[in-house]
Amino acid sequence: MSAVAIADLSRDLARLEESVRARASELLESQQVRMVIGHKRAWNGPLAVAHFAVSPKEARKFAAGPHCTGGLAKYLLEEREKDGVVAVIARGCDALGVRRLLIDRRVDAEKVLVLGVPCAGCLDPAKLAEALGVTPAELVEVTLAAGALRVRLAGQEQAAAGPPLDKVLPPTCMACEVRMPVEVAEMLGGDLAALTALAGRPPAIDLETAEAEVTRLEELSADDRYAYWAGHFQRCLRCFACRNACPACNCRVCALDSYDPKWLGHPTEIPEQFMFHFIRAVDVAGRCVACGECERACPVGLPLMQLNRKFSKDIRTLFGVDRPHLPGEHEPLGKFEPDDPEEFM
Amino acid sequence: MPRIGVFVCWCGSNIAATVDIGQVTEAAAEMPHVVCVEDNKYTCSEPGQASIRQAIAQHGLDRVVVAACSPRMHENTFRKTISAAGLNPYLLEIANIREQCSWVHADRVAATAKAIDLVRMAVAKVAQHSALTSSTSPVTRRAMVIGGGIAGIQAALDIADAGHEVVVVERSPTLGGHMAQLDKTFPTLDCSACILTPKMVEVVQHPKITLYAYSEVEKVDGYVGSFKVTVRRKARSVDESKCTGCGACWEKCPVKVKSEFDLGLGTRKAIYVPFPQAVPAKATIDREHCIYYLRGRCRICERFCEAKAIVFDQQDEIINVEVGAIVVATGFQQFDQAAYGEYGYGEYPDVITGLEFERLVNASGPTEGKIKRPSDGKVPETVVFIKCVGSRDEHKGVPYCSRTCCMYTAKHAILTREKIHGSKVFIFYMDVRTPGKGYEEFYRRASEEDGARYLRGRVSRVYPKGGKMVVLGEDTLLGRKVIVEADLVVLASGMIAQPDAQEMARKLGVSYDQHGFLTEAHPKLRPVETNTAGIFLAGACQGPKDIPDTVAQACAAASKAAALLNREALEAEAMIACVDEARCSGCLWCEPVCPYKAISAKTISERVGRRTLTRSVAEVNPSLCHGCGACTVACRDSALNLLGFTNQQILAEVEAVCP
Amino acid sequence: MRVYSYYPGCSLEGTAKEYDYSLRALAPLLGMQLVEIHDWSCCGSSAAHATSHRLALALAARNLNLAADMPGGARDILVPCAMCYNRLKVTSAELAADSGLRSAVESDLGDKWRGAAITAKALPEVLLGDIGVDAVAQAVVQPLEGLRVASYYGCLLVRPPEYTGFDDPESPKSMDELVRATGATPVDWPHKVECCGGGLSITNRELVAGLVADILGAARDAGADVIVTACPMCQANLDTRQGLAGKTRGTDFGLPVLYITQLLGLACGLSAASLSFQSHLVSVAPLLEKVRQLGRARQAAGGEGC
Amino acid sequence: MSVAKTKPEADGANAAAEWQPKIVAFCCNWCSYAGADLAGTSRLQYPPTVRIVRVPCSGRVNPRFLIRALQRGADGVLVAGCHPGDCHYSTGNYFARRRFLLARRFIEYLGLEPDRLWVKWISGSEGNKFADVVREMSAAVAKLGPNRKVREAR
Amino acid sequence: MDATRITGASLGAARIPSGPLDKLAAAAARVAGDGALVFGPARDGSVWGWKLCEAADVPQSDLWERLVNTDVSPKELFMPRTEDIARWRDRLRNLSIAEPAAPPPVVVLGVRPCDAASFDLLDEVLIEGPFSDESYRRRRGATLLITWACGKTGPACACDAFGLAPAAAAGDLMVYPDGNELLLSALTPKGLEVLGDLTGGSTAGEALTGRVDAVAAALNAQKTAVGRRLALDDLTANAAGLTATLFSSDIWTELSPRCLSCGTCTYVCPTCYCFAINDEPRGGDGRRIRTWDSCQFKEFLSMAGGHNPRPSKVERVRQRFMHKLNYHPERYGKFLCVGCGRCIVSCPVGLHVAEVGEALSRAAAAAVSAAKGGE
Repeated sequence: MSAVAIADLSRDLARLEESVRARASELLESQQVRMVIGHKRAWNGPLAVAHFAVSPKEARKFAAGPHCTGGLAKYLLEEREKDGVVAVIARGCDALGVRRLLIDRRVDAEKVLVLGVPCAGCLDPAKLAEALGVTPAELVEVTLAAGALRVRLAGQEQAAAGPPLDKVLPPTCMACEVRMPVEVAEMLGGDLAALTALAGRPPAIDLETAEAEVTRLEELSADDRYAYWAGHFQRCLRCFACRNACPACNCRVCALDSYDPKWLGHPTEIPEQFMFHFIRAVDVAGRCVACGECERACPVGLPLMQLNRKFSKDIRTLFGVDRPHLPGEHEPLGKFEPDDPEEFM
Repeated sequence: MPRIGVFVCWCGSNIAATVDIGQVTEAAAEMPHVVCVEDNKYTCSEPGQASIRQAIAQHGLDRVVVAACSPRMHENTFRKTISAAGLNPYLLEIANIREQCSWVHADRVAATAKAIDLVRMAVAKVAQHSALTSSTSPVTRRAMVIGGGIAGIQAALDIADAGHEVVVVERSPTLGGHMAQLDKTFPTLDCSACILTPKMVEVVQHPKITLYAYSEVEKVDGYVGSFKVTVRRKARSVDESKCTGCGACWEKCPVKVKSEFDLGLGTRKAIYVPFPQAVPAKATIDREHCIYYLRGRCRICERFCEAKAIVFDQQDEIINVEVGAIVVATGFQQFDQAAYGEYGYGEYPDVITGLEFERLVNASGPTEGKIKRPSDGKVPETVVFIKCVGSRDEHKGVPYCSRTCCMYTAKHAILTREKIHGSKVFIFYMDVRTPGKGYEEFYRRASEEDGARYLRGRVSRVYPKGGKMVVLGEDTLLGRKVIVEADLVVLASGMIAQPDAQEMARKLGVSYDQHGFLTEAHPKLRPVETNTAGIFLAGACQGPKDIPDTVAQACAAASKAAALLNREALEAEAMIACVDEARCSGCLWCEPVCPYKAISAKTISERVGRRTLTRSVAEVNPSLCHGCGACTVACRDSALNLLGFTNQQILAEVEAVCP
Repeated sequence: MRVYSYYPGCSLEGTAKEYDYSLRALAPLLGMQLVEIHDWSCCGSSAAHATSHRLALALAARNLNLAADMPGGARDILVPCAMCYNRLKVTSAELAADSGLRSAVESDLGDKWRGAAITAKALPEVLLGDIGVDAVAQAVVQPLEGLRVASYYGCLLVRPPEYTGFDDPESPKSMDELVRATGATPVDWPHKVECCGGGLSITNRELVAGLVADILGAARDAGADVIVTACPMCQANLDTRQGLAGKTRGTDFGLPVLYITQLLGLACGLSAASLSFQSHLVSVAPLLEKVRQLGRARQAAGGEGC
Repeated sequence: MSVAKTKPEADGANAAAEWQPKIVAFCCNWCSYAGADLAGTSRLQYPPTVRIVRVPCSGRVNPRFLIRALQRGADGVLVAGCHPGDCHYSTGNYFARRRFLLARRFIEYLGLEPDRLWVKWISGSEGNKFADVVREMSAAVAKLGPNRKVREAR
Repeated sequence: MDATRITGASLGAARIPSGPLDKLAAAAARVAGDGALVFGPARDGSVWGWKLCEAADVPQSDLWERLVNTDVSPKELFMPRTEDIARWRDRLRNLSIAEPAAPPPVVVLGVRPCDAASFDLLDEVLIEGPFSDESYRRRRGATLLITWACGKTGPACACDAFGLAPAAAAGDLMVYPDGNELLLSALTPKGLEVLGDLTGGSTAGEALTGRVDAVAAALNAQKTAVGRRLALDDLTANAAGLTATLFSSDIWTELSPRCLSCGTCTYVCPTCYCFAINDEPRGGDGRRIRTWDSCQFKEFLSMAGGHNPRPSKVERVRQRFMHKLNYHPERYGKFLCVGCGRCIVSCPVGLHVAEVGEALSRAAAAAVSAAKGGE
């Protein structure tokens, strides 16, 4: 990416933000939609939070850019019982999340308007903090300006140049294949040359690289692998943030909450923690949209995407379905082939 | 709280010799909810059953565990027993301590321990049982036959003769199918049309049969006993009720079109009947070629139709038919010879298929029965037949044998030798397969009496040279290369599934194999049924078949359908899937895993707060569900459960394995 | 401009230099840019695949890996040689299908297999599928109308069909279409995919002479002025053994055997020198003369000169 | 029955010698359960390690049952169904195959021993095969030793 | 708010060098009682939590210079995520019930003042209130709490907004960083015992307690980043009588939509104490256990029959913050929040006590001025 393109990029992000606000205002003003879901700047810290605008005035708060982390699709689940159309400002992962809800028939297609936005990736505050040698909490403000990120830290008055955005993206964004969202009703910012050029580039890492950690774990001894997962699982608080953030976890009654049958016992000891994470991962297998929300939401840093990726890797190698979450592919567990492999049968 | 009685069987010494019955009864007495434990020498004997009935009354039992032989042996016996004592028959569980314990273990201690575990599992499961009942549904006493070839004709006649109404749907303008195109039939060499056309006429004259020709099945809803079929009656542009089939129209029609019936070797008109004996003998306008439809002028046929039957603006008509059973007899199509580039079919006019040969040799065919080669009309002196073209060839996607080609090639050889004096016939073959009454004799007649030269080997290439077709082949028995300069080359084409067979299968909800042939429910024991109750298979839609086999299968399918239609009502399974609507997310992930199309979406209303909302949930049709339970695993929310094998029951059993 | 990674293979540096030269000369005219794979090595055909399955796979895999690492990104490889094409296709397919084989080959290479995304393409495949017959026809400046051309595919270019798949293995048409694009007439003849005996050209000359004579005879019977091919082995064999073949049949076939690129080059106005006709054993001169005459005749008749 | 007999309390030589694995087998009613019955009627002997849970079809077996069995103290889980193509319900075993292909790889990934899960196609006529599978699986699971990784403490 | 929440009266003081703390840990363990377990901050994966320290791996004092606070609060040392209430065995119709053994004594080395204060809040509810939680009481009674005053505040810290301060005195023994040395100040007799054990009986005199006060005052003068922005005065000053107004405020419908209904805030929070009791039967046997629960879970108040008094996020989010910022203060005179900032850091959607507190405080001010205007 040349320097010129980056200068354009920061300008493009500003324009994108403006067009998001304008389009949202227009839709709300004309009452074509009841609500627009997007991001706005958070009360504190560098990131944005979800924002639910029901009036043109509130639409002025919308933000766009690499600080807009946090999935939006799942919120539609709570709007499903209300009348009227809800618009979502959707990055690629949000659009796939909406698609997941539509395929799972959890949301009416007529009641959703997906407004796609090109995405350059959403920063991972932990990575950024590590790159700067601080803790994530010390990040106060991050913008994408000419050249690279600009970061203001706690206790500083002025923002300073930070690392390039590419270096502080979470792995899901690195491997993202939908920086230009798919299956959207309309694109906002589709005319922004620098941004769309960046979003249109192939993923920074290919599938195999994205799965490098899975491969590494596969190569450990069984006991080391057990120690790895047991070590993580014992930390699990059972807060269910992973489930609640996940667009594929959209059941009316979650198996994890069910008393009858009681799939998951209440003890938080290791055997039940394995059951918890087994059920969660198996139930999203083949349905995961690779947004990484589960991992992002986890307050105790469980590497949950390594469970999801294991399934996507195996589904690819066993059943030849590369990207079950993308349009045009089949859902691998609602079907079979008579000549599926029989490794141990 | 459940009140469970446990009845441990000695089975004489069959169980008692290896399992310590006393220890088992002692242990059972400690199990949760068990209020009564008894043991019997032979629980299945009348005294044994009586003791169960007594105990139910005496202890107020509401659930029963019998620890004895396999449930596959006596589950029904004991269901009747407890039913006689007033319990729902499904409040029973069998602990299999004979086949799966006493008979397979010698160590008394270990076998006793295992028997106790098995009883504990049964007790834990039966505690979760609930009373089950099965539903019944009425039967619409009418059948539909899809396809009007010989299979469909035979099935329709048989069902109608059994006294039931039949609706026949045929997509071409006439009955007859492939059999109508054939000349003679093996091994008797009787004329195909002579034995077929009377049956075609019988169909339209039968008071119980309604024929919808030039019609297609659009959609199939419903289930066994109560199918709702949507049929599209395509517009013929001719009023069937008025057309007399006099032929004035097609005599005057100025447009000549290649005849599909003659496989392009002859012609027909734009208004036509496919062949003279077509049934129904009603004309059809081919709108793709009719000048009026193309250019808006002509209408000559209308002028000459005395019956005033021509209706140019006729529209397709959609009709709905309710039937209780469906016989699928949609037939086959010929293998596409273009897959064999080395034989040059389609490029060289004198390379033809077996079915084309049938038309050439047929007295009512384009050459009036004289074998003339298509390129120049010359009578061929040397004819080469190549067998297994589109059969037994994995590389072309057809690994199977088409079953008819050996015999019809022998027939072609005999006919060639009969009709062309002094002709030479060469037949390249891989094997000669003649499993049928009179078949081997027929083949021998071709090779020995009629002098057809059978050469064992494949042909590698066919190419033209100086007015001849050079056939390069091999005689593997002599280990020699063979070159034949032939006048005509006939490819014995295999049979493949209809191009839209999979679409038809999906409409019907039946399965199909990797070649597109519809699959029978069991290859040996249920050869004409499908996995969808009430849908039966006849003829080549299920796999390649000759006429005798097709007719036999059609009769079988008809008898199955008739047996079904003879019933007033159908009783459904009791152990079927059910939906907990409060839990169901309505995602319908269960739908694709159901082999019986038993699951569909339905809309329910519910009160939420002060509002009434509607949402969609899965619904199981009890008449279609067979109780396999695949849906329960696809259901992440556990909204689907399988009665008799609920999640709770299986979990309880698993829990009980390791106390 | 379509960019391809270019894998010439050893023949195109030796007996089939004219194939290489003519292809490189032709490529820009048809909108192709060829970027030669750096440090390419043997494809694993001939001795390798006859003696060691794994060695043959490893050799091909190495080249596919190199293609995957090309600066500017992984692209389809254009493989003019039918044998090389065959080896690379077979290797891609076998390594994709068998993870055990893949890890064996990886250990032989001491390197990960990265070639999964790379597609090797044969020349007719590229010209028809990517460039398009219309684009080829547009590049023709000197139509070869009146010339009768027998396309000879040989045994490897279109077989086995489960690996190659771009043309009918028994009755291929791709080169015929290219011939038609030049304005020449493709002849229908039976020997398009018959064996030329190339593998035994040195060890069993008599047998080969017979096979070559059959092929040449069939082409001549079909009225061909020239044979075109896309295989270095076929070209070399039909060219060098033509004399011997003629002797066994008591005739002089006099049928020049050109690479398809040479014929296309001729039609696209490339000079005879740049197409290296001088290295052929069967003289191409009469053919070139015929082309000139046809061109003059056409001009005289007021046909399109350019 | 004493609980201690089947419960691996210690690694002591005696306990180890006495310990036998416990295997929960989910057998489809139409093929594998019938196969197990045939093993019985044929009086084939196999180790008393297996406890059969009868299910209508291997497609009924939820992978969650596998973890539950291991939690509650099973040392191995066998899922047995009709051979591919022979399913009584035509397709259930194909779905089971997909599910358990993934499940086995997944438990292996979680660090459990994959050999604690076996999936076998056993027809109603394969009493011998049923007995063989139980023998082989008992030996294989015995070699792994007691399941400790996800077994709950009592 | 109560000034004693910040300045505790020192019963005695001592000075030890910075560096290894094994002697302090050992002394505390001895005072805590036989078999005492010492817990200290430890990194687990990418997260800081609490780990049992053997003598050899007691952290050094510089840890508290680097680490603002643990990501997971130390409350699980007193309220385990899973704890047995009883186990039962049903044999031959004889039911036997076993209650768990008494918990071992515990030393918590180096909790921050906010976390130490959280135990005082919990004690008021769980021990001093009308109902005494037996299990919690036993664990708290067997605990010795060593509190580490904050030399600097973190970006998410908000103790000063909630009436506390970076060196607010709480626990049994306070540790203040003082140059290259550590000042120890005993707040309870147990703390004094530790000092005695550590110094061989010589507790320091007036001079040292004076130094303690000076150092504490200096540390307490620090303002936190959040505290500078967040003034809850309107909430504290006008809280009484505003419950109904705040309950029906619009802020709940404005703030709650983004909530994921996960339990993160409640589970990282040192002052949230909701729990669930469940039976885990195994055949005839079983255990009755207590586990954490969260008022943010949809099912938290779900009743048999399907009724849910707090069916949507508006009610649940309101419940949590009203509890922290209004109901609890009304009853106990203190916020049920110590400003540790964990929810600020951990909430996946940035919905935390600072933002809500500010909004609520504004709502309170508006309500008050509206009432005044009405008069």
